[in-house]
Amino acid sequence: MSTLDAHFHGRHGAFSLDAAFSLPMHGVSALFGPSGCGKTTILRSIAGLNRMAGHLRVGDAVWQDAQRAMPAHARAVGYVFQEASLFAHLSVGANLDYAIRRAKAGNAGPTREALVDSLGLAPLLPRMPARLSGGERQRVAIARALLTRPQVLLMDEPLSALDGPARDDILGVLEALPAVSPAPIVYVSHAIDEVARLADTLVVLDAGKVMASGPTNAILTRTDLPLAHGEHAGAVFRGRIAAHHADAHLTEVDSDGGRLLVSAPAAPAGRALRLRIAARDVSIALSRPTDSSIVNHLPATVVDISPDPHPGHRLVRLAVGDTVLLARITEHSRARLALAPGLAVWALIKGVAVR
Amino acid sequence: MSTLDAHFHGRHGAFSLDAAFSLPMHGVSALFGPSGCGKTTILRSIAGLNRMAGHLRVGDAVWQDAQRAMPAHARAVGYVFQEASLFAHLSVGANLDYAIRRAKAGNAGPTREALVDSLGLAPLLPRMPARLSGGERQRVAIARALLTRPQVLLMDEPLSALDGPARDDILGVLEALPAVSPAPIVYVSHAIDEVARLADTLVVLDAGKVMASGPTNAILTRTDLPLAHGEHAGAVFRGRIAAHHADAHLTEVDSDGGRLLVSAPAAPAGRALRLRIAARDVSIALSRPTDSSIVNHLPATVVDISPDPHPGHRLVRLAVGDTVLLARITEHSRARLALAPGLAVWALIKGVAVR
Amino acid sequence: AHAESVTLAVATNFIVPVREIASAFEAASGHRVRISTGSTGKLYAQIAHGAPFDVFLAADSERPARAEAEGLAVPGSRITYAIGKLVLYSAEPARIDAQASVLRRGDYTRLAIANPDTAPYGLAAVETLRALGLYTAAAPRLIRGDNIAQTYQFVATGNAPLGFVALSQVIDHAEGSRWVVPETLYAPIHQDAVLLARAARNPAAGAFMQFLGSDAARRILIRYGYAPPPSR
Amino acid sequence: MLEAIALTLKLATLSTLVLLLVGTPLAWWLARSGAVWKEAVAAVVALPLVLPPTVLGFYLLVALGPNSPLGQAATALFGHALPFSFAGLVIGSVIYSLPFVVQPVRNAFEAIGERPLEVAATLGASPWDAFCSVALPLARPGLLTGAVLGFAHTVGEFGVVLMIGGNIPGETRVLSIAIYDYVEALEWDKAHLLAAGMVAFSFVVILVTMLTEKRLRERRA
Amino acid sequence: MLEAIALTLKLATLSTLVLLLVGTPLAWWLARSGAVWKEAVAAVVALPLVLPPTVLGFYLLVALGPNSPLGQAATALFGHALPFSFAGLVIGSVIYSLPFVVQPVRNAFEAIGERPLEVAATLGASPWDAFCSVALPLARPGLLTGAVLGFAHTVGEFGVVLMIGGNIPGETRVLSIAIYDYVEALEWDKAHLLAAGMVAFSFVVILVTMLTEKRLRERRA
Ligand SMILES: Nc1ncnc2c1ncn2[C@@H]1O[C@H](COP(=O)(O)OP(=O)(O)OP(=O)(O)O)[C@@H](O)[C@H]1O
Ligand SMILES: Nc1ncnc2c1ncn2[C@@H]1O[C@H](COP(=O)(O)OP(=O)(O)OP(=O)(O)O)[C@@H](O)[C@H]1O
Ligand SMILES: [Mg+2]
Ligand SMILES: [Mg+2]
Repeated sequence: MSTLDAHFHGRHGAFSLDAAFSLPMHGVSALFGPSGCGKTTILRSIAGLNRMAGHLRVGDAVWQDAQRAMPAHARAVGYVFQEASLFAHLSVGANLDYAIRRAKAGNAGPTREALVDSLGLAPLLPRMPARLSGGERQRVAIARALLTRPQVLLMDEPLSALDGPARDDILGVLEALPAVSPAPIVYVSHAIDEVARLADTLVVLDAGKVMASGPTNAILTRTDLPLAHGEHAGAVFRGRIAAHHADAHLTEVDSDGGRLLVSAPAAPAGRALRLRIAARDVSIALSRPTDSSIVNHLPATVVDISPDPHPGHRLVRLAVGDTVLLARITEHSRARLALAPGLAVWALIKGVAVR
Repeated sequence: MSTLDAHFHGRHGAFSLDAAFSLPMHGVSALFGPSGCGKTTILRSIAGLNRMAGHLRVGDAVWQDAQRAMPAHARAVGYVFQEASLFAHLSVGANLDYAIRRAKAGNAGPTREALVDSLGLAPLLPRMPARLSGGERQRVAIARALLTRPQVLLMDEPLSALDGPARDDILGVLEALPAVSPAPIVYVSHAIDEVARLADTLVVLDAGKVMASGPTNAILTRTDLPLAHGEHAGAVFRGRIAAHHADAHLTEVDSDGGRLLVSAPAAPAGRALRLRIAARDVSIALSRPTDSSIVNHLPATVVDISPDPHPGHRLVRLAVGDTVLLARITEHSRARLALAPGLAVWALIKGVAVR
Repeated sequence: AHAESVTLAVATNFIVPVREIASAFEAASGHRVRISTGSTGKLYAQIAHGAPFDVFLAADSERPARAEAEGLAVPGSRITYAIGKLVLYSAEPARIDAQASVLRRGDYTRLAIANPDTAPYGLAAVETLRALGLYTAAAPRLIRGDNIAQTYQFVATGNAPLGFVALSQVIDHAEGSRWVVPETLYAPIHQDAVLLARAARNPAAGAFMQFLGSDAARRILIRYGYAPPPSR
Repeated sequence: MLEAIALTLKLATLSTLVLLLVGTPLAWWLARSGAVWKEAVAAVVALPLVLPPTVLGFYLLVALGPNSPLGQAATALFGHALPFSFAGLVIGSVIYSLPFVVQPVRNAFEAIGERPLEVAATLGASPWDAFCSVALPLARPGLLTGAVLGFAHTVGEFGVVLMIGGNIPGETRVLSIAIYDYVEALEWDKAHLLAAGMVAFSFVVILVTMLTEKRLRERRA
Repeated sequence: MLEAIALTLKLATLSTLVLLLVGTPLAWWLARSGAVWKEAVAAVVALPLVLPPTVLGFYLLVALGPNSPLGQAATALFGHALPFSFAGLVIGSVIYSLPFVVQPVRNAFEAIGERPLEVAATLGASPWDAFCSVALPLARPGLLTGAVLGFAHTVGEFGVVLMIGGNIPGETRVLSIAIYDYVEALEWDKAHLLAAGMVAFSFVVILVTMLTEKRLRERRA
């Protein structure tokens, strides 16, 4: 079976966990939830670093059940911790070799050379970890985790200790990971923008319980969940390159929602892309504008309109082809345009993020 | 004299610093620049924590000149460090009392009660620092720094160790600080959104040198500086409440650029506000749209058009009344609309952030 | 006789003469001698717990007797191998006259003796003071060395102006002043030796016990300030 | 015997105090100075360890005796030389136990790092104020380890004390010497009794100290 | 005299090795166990400190002597009881110096924290592998401090060795006893020479160790 099935339950002081979920054995699955909801506890339980009761099956192998639990070092996981976790007494190269010597034979995975190359580690190899920047450290930690040839790669907020450029750097590395390694990734985060960029599957947690789980866009656009109400709320869906216009640096992308013009690096037609459209970047017009700098105009239908935590705002779900977009507008505008479910409108999209 | 004048020069290993600047003795002044440009070094020099050569005058008092340098403990600074700096052996209350007992007599400043109240510290007072969240820790550190009754409050990236909600929480606290304490704030950051929200004056640093300094918006919209080219580029300017419409939760604001409709909490007319308009939230239209959900449309004139790091994008400076806005649009749109300096257009503003 | 080896357990204060006696014995008999030293009490404790010693040369007569009584030694093998002489000594040249009047005058800050509970010279010093009727006066000023060697160190370093030490320790000292305590003032300091049980059949050990009473050994003893034992 | 017990407690307590008073600034200097020769000083502090205590006592006897410059200075000051006095015992014990105090306290000071002291300075604390109000409380586990090792070592200390103290009942005859004397005099029963009492007492003192420290540390975490 | 020097080096080296072999697992257990009574064990380890060395030696003599159960077991095993043999010396030195090794090593292990060991486990290292490949190298400063203190203490150690070893030339007569004997035999010149040599040698050993450690630490930072 190609799923990871887990059910953990138990207590940690005042905190009680009871979470069951099933994740595909490929791509990125994110555990999302507010601070203290139990994300780290679950990840540590998967890795065998704490003794939560429950059971855990990874593909065909049972790692934990009522009778027995594999010890941590016998589980074929790679674990990227939130903060620095390189061995201070070993150089970068020796940190990598440490993992290689203990790699699970038989599993597939990238070679040392390939990783050094793709993560740009060559100049770092002789250095000691104390002399690396935060971003460099996380890149090494990711390479090291992959070199154990894990069956599952666990990442606990690998970006939260990083800022600005280092964060962008690692996000790019993470986006490319599925191409580098066959191991599925279980990614823990409480930042919705990271989740939107990376995850194919989403498990939403709160206070130790699973609130919802499923494909990313289905979860992101459910207005009964908190994810649709944050600053970074938006929709995520797949597209395919139709054509690239090198002169304008623009790419035409076909998606379930129609054709979009996006800024993306040159790539051959047919290549799959992930598109993200933030609720704040979507405006609504009753007629198609002709002389505006806004490039993308899609015909859409209003699905429903929900309140937003900000009292003057509304969250509008728009059906665009087979896909649902979110738009955040003011109640003032909603009233002026007399928006209501079923109305045919134009979605004006100021920005599309592409992976 | 009501300025802080500094000139520091010297070496730190391979790094060489030679920075002179003058800051007003009120409001928030930000030192902005990339990692390693010397921001922390300058802040530590102001506090007397390292021995950089140079001179430093704070208001009427000379803190350092060629002859002598006041020791750190004699300088009336409050210092909020980047990461945890609470005394681990003292409770929150005792941390505050530590500062009070050593406060510089004679300087004005908020009382313990006032700070406990405004920063919501009451439930934390008996706790030990190890039991606080990151955000709680920084709030206590800020209160403690203010209780020394400093003449200058120095803050070294007080948000960089925080994430999501904790970061928003502290940003709110920082925005309110000038109302709480008369001490000018020297704020170090490499995050342009923080700087835009907080700073009245900006000093841009690079590789140990001052690249530019002046009022925030003047610096933010200079396309010859790197600040206009980041994801968070935008304009910052002052406005004054004209009217508040409680039913629509909207506020009418008069600014140098004209009248804007913004979401802001109820406040009396005449109250001053800081408005931030991100370059990515500004679209350009040749005619005024009538049926769009975009609320704010301002008549504007194209000042100039510069390239953007992203090859398909352009950065357009728009004169709106007496103020300059930035708009980031695609070259595709620029060409389609035939934008050129001097053209009269409409600036469509999707979002206005308010402090 | 072919060469055997004998291990001596010797009270520390006797270490210098015993080395000379041992070489004389080795030269005369062809046997080999190994010397271990320690305080008499320590050596007794070690012997009681299986120490590999053949002959026990104690600084007193009590502990060899006890070793004999407790079956640690060959019965009847105990002999007195030397008699110690007590001397009042000062590192300062004219401090002590022939009458030891400094004692009677009480003209000193401290008087060093060996610990009377553990060292025979200490006991002899106390006996002497009592015999002179000076003990009560001296008691508050007494300082006690762990053994007679430490007592001598107190005096030699000037930390104690006076001290009761062994004649053997100062016999070749030209400087300083001394009063050899008349043997009538204290019970004789018999230093006894026994043949230990494990050495009952060690010919070298027996030979060494014999040699202790020889003229050669007696000459050495006298040279080092001991009285030789009464001839058997 | 009660005399010896009282004296031992007095000596161990006083020596521990002096050890902390002398060892703490020394450890502070070793932890924070940039001087190149400080490791040499650190090595010198450790040296009393390598000499047999009786031999160390002998050299102290020579160094502090009335004929030495130090001894003459002491005589001028106190009216008598230091050996065979309680003060001399304290000095001997302190020199002998110093490494056990300096080492853990230095480690503890080094573990504090720069930051808390910089914070204290920005809060207006002078270096001395910061040392007392920040460095000392933060280094408490190390100070406690040092105090326990120093105390225990002084209680068990014997060679130096015997040599420099002269075994004067009520003044310099401490418990360890008393036990030693009983062993020497073959009064083993008494030695057993005293040794057992001493071990039990020390066990309780050490255990209580360690548990208290643990409790305090947990409060802080 | 050369015999005594060689014996001392052999004893100190071997004892330091045994101290590390015994003290390191013990320190590891003390640092990481959750057992409530571990502080009691820690206090027991510290206890040899409070007994005068000679007295400690006396009890070791009793405990290991041919009449004790332990001694009889040893006799059955090795053909002779342990006292008065080199092996006995090593045992005595180890027990006496154990606290000086266990304390700093325990502190060093505690300073490592959970994280590096968890990281090692996720990289596939078994607990034993992680102990060797992560915990030991990270605790190196503590191990070195422990080794230096243990070495120095064994070199200077004397009371225990004298009691349990019996001062047998070439077998149990180490340098410290030789110096002691010279002092006792009033051959002070020889004592001065030996003591000076020993102090100088130890100074060099300690200094070199400390400087090496410092260099290594700086490389890591
Ligand atoms: N060892 C522990 N003992 C007691 N409580 C614990 C322990 N570890 C975690 N907890 C509690 O368990 C809850 C879940 O913690 P966990 O670290 O899994 O949260 P999280 O979702 O990872 O949060 P964050 O986003 O802040 O990392 C929290 O309330 C925390 O206080
Ligand atoms: N103690 C030091 N020794 C040597 N170089 C130093 C030292 N402290 C800082 N530097 C160097 O000085 C430069 C400026 O450091 P500084 O900490 O002031 O930068 P910054 O602008 O605060 O950077 P960041 O945003 O990363 O905090 C850096 O290149 C750094 O490597
Ligand atoms: Mg977590
Ligand atoms: Mg900095």
